[in-house]
Amino acid sequence: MIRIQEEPLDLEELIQATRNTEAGAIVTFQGTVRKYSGSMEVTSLIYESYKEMALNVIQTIVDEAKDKFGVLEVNVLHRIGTVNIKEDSVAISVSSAHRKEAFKACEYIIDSIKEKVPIWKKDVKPGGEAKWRD
Amino acid sequence: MIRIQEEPLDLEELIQATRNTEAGAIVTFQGTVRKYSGSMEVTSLIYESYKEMALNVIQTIVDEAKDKFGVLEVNVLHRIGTVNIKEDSVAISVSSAHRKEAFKACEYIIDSIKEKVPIWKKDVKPGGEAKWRD
Amino acid sequence: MKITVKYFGSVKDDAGREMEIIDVPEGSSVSSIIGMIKGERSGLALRKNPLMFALNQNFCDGNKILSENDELALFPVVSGG
Amino acid sequence: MKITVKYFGSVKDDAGREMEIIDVPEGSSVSSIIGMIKGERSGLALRKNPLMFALNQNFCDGNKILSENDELALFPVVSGG
Repeated sequence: MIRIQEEPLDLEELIQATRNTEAGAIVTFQGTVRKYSGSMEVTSLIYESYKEMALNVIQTIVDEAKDKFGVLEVNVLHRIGTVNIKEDSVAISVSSAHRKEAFKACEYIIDSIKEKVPIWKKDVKPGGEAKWRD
Repeated sequence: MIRIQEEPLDLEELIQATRNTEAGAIVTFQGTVRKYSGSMEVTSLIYESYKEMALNVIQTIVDEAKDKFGVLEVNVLHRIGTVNIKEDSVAISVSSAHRKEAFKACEYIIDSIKEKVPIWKKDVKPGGEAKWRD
Repeated sequence: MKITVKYFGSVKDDAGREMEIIDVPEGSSVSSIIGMIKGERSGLALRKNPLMFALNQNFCDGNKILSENDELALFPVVSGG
Repeated sequence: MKITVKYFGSVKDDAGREMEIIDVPEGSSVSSIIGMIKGERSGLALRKNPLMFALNQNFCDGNKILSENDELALFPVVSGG
């Protein structure tokens, strides 16, 4: 599954979908909102996406990762809209026969998402003011 | 939390405990039972532990990882007894400010657990015969 | 011919709109149309941060020639994850 | 003096028991006691796979001298995870 959604991410569902009878390892990455953006305090982030393109780019990244690392299942959820501190903005789960490949593929996917997927974020400061992080 | 238990591992609880307001990343590793042990088919694994020592060794590994990689939260669950195909035998969840450290620490911990923690497993074959994997 | 232009993130604020349908000469390149749009929208012309673009939901070269009904997107450097 | 010996995994099968309390001479080293146990349990003596050990829940050197009430554990190469 590859989804971009406003609802909170369901990790349980994500991981269940990643299980595979031939998998000995599942590696899951969650990007979570931290209370600092650099040295500035934030209360939440607001994410916006160019959704159709973002889904295509994530699919391409997933296909590359499967090809490159021979992993079994890959599932990706990305949240848009307001995401509060400690909540997940992105979650990626990868299964493979052996653990090395799952770690490598999962890290490759999040690195690529940060570099290529058309999604942007705004820092929301304690006063309520929101500023794009360009 | 560090736990060795017969009950199925609760990933939701594990990940909740790993969240931290200063974390931008959570990396979770699950070791899952696959239907092959080498080329031989298995229906489940049976795990046995030297529990008091295993808990101590895992604690030492977790302390080392926190020290080495500066990560925020680390939680480890290991299951003993019968673990069926697709179920988790071990789950490790690590949070950190930035993702590189969480990936490294999580991989370090599972590598170290496989090398040092006094836990052993038996392959259970389709006929029901069980054989220690030494 | 008509093309659709979509704006995202801070580029949307700079452009003062989310999307528009504009008329462009046949044979126009992506870069030339971005130049034309900047000429009309001072917010975009004054923008200091980088401007990225995509054509029909794919990253492309600025020399690419536009076709009728193309979807051109302008946006900031991505920051997903 | 008395010490407790615990056996795990296939070593438990080879020893035919999970644990026992045995009497050992003062000043005995871990290695000498493992040798003594092997002498009494042919299953352990015939074991082909490696035998690991720990004293009071820590890996230790075979030269370590045992004390009253120590817990010596014998087990196969670990395979957690």
